[in-house]
Amino acid sequence: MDSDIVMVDDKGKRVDGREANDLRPMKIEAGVLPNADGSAYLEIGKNKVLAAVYGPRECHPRHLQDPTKAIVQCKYNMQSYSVSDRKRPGPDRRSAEISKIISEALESVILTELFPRASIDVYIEIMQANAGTRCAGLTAASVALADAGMPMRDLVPSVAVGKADGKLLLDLNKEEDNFGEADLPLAIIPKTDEVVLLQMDGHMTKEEFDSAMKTGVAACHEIYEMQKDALRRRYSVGEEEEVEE
Amino acid sequence: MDSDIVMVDDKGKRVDGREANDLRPMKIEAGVLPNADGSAYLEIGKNKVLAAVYGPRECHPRHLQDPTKAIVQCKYNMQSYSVSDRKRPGPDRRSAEISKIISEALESVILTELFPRASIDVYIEIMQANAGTRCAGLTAASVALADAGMPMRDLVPSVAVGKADGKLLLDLNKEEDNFGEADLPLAIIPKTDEVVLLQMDGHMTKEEFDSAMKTGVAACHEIYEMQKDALRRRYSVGEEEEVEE
Amino acid sequence: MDSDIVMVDDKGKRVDGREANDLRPMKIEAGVLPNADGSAYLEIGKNKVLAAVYGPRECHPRHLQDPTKAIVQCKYNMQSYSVSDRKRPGPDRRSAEISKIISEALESVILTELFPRASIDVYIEIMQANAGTRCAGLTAASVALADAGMPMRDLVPSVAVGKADGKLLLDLNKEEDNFGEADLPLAIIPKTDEVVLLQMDGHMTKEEFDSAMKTGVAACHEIYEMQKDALRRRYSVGEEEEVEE
Amino acid sequence: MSRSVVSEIRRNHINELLRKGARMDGRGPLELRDISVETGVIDTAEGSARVRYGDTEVMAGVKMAIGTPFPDTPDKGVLTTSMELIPMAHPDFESGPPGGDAIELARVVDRGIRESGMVDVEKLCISAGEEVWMCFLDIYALNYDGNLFDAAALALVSALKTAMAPASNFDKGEDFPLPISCLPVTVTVAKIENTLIVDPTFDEDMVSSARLTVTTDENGDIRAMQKGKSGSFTVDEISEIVDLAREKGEEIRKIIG
Amino acid sequence: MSRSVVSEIRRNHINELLRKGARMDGRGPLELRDISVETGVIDTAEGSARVRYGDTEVMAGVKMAIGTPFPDTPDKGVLTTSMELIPMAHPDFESGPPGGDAIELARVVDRGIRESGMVDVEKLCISAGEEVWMCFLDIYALNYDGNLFDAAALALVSALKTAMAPASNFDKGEDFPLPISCLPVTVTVAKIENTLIVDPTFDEDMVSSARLTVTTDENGDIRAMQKGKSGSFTVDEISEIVDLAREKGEEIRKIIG
Amino acid sequence: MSRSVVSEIRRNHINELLRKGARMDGRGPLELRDISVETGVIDTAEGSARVRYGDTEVMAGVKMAIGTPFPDTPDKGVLTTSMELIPMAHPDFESGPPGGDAIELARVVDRGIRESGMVDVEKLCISAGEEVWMCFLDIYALNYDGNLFDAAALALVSALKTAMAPASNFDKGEDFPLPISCLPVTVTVAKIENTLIVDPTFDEDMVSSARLTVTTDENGDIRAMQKGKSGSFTVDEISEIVDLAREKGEEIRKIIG
Repeated sequence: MDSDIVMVDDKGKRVDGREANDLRPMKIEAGVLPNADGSAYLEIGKNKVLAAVYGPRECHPRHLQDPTKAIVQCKYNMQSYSVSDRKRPGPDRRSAEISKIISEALESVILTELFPRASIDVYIEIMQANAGTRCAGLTAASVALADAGMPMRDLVPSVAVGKADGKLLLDLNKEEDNFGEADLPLAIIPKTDEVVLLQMDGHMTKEEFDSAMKTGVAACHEIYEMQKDALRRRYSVGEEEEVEE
Repeated sequence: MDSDIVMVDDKGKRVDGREANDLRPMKIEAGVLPNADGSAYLEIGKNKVLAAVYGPRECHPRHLQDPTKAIVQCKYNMQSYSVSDRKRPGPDRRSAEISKIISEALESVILTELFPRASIDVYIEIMQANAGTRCAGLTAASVALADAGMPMRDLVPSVAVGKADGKLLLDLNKEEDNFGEADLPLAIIPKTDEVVLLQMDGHMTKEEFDSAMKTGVAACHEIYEMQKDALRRRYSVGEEEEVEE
Repeated sequence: MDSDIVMVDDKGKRVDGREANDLRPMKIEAGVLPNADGSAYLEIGKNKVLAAVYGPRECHPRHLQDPTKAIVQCKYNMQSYSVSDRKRPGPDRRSAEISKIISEALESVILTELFPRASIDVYIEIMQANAGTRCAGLTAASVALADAGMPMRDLVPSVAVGKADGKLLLDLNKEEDNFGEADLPLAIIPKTDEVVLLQMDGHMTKEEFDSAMKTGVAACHEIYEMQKDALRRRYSVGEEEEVEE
Repeated sequence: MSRSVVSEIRRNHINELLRKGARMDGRGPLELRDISVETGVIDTAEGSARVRYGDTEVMAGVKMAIGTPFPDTPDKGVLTTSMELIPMAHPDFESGPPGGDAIELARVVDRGIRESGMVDVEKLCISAGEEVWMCFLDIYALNYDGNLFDAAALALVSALKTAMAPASNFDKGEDFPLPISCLPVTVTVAKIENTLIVDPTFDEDMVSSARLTVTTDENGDIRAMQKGKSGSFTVDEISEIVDLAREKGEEIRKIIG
Repeated sequence: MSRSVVSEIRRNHINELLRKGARMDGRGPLELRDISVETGVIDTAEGSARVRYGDTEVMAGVKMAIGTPFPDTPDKGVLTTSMELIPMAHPDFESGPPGGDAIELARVVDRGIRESGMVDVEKLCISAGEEVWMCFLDIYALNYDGNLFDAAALALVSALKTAMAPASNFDKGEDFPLPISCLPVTVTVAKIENTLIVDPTFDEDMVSSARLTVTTDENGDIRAMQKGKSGSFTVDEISEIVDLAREKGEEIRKIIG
Repeated sequence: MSRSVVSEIRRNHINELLRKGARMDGRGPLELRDISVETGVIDTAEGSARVRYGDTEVMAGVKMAIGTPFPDTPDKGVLTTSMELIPMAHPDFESGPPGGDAIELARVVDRGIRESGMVDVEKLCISAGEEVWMCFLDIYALNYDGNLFDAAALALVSALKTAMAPASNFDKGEDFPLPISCLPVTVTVAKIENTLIVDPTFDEDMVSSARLTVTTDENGDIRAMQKGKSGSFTVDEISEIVDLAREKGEEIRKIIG
């Protein structure tokens, strides 16, 4: 909000050298944890995120069971040292809300009706946070689900579009977010471009919003390619291993 | 306790103009909430109280079920803005105790043996508080039970008798209560004058106590008439509605 | 740590007049609480401890049941007034840990396989604390178990060996503990000298440690005699009572 | 809100009606229920409002006190929003700590107020870094028949709009109206099969696959959004919903003046 | 206390005996059990007492520290009462946060102390608005065989009566006895069928329909009352119980001097 | 960790192998798994480490801030250790407050750091009685295959050893390395039938009857111990385990330099 702070310079470069519609550097690795049925590690900019999947397995507590389908229970957790001011360990209201909307987004692609009464448990741990953790967590979680062999309609790439200095900027980093005027996290099903997660905070005109949606959907497709790459690498490793035996 | 403060003037008038044995102005309306099986809204002086009844319905948690009768579970709750210093939302020890004694008082009149294993849930919300909320809540709750068609031996009117300035005063308001020397909330079954709720805090001689009981029981009968009026109005509205159809 | 403070004087006497390997005065009484299936009261120095046993009885919550044996659930609790600065009532992390290691030590002697699915509940209340409460609690608890007629391989005497002023001292009192350099609580099965509880905090060389173990085991045998005495007295009282009838 | 299941028959009935452009309570898909707003209903609150959307009924109260600001915003007053889904309001609501639904509701309503900048929190600073006004915004659902998002937001906005800071009680000069800079209004649209409906009832909410809640201001700008449930929207549907939220928001804004 | 059910046979036995004016433990209806009071049993407490009413056994301890007074009573010390129904005391008591019964007990015992003005809290002010004595009154039920109200109250009164404020530990002059202005005593009467009995045991409590707990002072004045359970009393029965409480209270007061 | 039961077949297999001096993963009884230590993995932490013992994987992070010391140690910094057994790490771990196992783990790891005097807390005093450094030592189990005690302790020691106090952020001069006075290393030995094994896996831990965790320093002195599980050790076995802990501790200390 402070007009002295410049988020985009004369040449259209952002504080970290990106253009307006550039994603931060991103890295995804599938199958990183031995115990989980599926897992993924993701870095985007300075975010470091682990996702793990257990299930389908018996649903506890039992009164949550749905006789017609599996329920998807995501727990998003920020580790205490992941932010500059230490976060008290344990759940809080923010993580409860994020867990809920990520659960809903994942439920939209999992073929839950194949597993009546079961629970599909998704754990997202934010080890280092730098704006955009809910999107990073969801992107990682859908890779972990695929790694677990979960029957799914598609993966779910996710990213936020922000507004700072009056300009729409893709995938805000922490510094941009702190001085930003709006943030719009979204997630899509790439095969159909359906939107399965959408939030907005701040101030946008209708025109800005429509433009931000377009940018976000396009970026989700970029991320989708990286998700598929990670799974391909994981799969080929699996192949090699099998060959080795 | 401060002798400069006068609670009853030379002519026997109290700070709000009442005589010693006057109730505050009171208003009861039955059937005010669409979802509940029964409900009532009550104002007495500056108190504003809602009561709602759900049940008889399945009792959760199951280990509380009684195979011989329904249990009565009342939750008394003060809304955060109902008092001058904001109350933290949620239960506290005071509301736990009040919930318990109101549950017991209501259990004395409900024919609980007709509904083995069930729960009859009574919710009392204090929206604005000005002394006497437990009595107001209980008075409203028994109207809500009747509105729900609950089989009952009788209604349960309730009121407190206080002592201030060395005098017995019916139905203390907040100002009187703050400087009062004793408070005696009670509730009765009007048909038999049995006492089903009784507490006392402060300092009373035996003579004062006997006199306070007499005043309280008489006032409960006054309240009883208003309870029945409210139900009659509710019933006749129901009649009219049926006619209109 | 402060070198001016002397814990052992020229003649080898400690602040309360004991020699290095002396226990504090100890008193055990079995069968002190009417409701519990077994109970014991123990004083050692200024510690005052009650232990009670309920069970074998149905295990709640049910998911803790073990189909092959009883589980032993100990709750160690410090009463609020038992220490110089009042302790907040209720469980804390320290008592959770102590409860766990005492449960494990008792499980080592109880013939739990005789009572599949059951729970054996042991409650230890520290009424007055003066260093060594976990050992005092465990010593009392095993007497309470015997008082309850629980089938056991043996009793479990327990004591701590400390280090203060650079010297190994048996059964530190509070004053010694505050300035001590190490503390080593242990518990044994006297018939076999097996160690079933062992902790150490502080700083000990291997030689000190071996010597401390020897002292501790010997002291446990002393305590064992007092445990058996308490049970003998309890038993003979029972006999007399039966005769009287 | 998890225990309720709408019967298959009712679900089919809702769907069939909607295919003909009709709803169970006689409304068209894009019609709001009757909305009523009463303010100043609680004497002990600095501001209060009781709002009804059909059978959905909500109370909001504003309490103010003086406290110390957060270290990172030393010159700003503090807003704290809570929302209680008390068991009085619906047979599915249970006593106990707020669940996921109540937390989401409170956070979405809170963001609608906070991110819109409705309350000018800088004017609630008494002495920077030392004393600021704390505003406790507490919402209680009294009867739940769907669309608590919009009813709760409207109740809170109405309570804030009419609130008087109790400065004289704290020896801080005369009481003054809360500094209000805009009137954000929240509109929720649900999707049932491929039809969009505004202001869903409880049964409609149960049957719907997805929900989008949009808060807009007087200029028709967007101040907050929240998509809910496991269904999806197309990008076009979302754009359409935003337009609907602006239009209906204007309609509702007239009610609260 | 909810799990226990007294068998039908025992219930009938208690009822039949009472119709003949007798009780299972040989007492008459209006007779107290043997009461014992030991004080000064805990060195780490400023005051303590262990009280037995037959097989019911209770410990109370008083701890004191210096703290800041509540803003609305700047010149008064602070009393805080807690009561723990530890699982040691009865097979039905469970670990965990205090339930409704424990909360009611603690609050009734607390009111018996607080409303009677037993402790002269104004004498516990060190410096008005700044420093006062905080008194933590903690009660533990060690063995429960009915009538915890009276045993807990008597334990606490005994502990308070013998407590010494540890002023020297806090550099506030010499230790001094807690300022005590009266000796409230609590008596509980239960109703079984139409008979009133004092000091009910656990089984009697289970069988009774209603309970009235009355705290009186040396003058026979009433200082606190609490009716419990879902049965009822007539106005005459209540008057009779108050008289009983005054009479038995005098008897008990002699025990603690 | 209560739900898992190792099948009878696997239990027998583990036992039979051990009688021949072998283990399921090919190790000898007194052999450690491959240990890896990465430090400086979290930018937002003052110090951090990711440690693997075979498939057991643990993260530790150190965060520092300035606060007021405890009244009884006015000239000492404050260490606070937490350990979370997050449900990601193992199918038996559940969300919610830490259970007995997590509490024991955190307390044992904490004592291994605290009682060894590894961190020179007196050097973390800024102004006696007023300002000291607070160190939050937080440990997360990411994947659990036994022996969290040793992995957690090593992660924490490694994080502390490489931590830089963020003094410049707080205007307290230049950043400085945490003052470290020794390198305590923790070694856990389990007993299966009558064989002692170091660094047990999850399955081995399930099958073992007793566990002894020993923390030693560079001099081979003992700094902390904790026996676990309901089995027992002879005095000779304990002495042998202490020697093992000293020997293996030296081996591990080389890894972290």
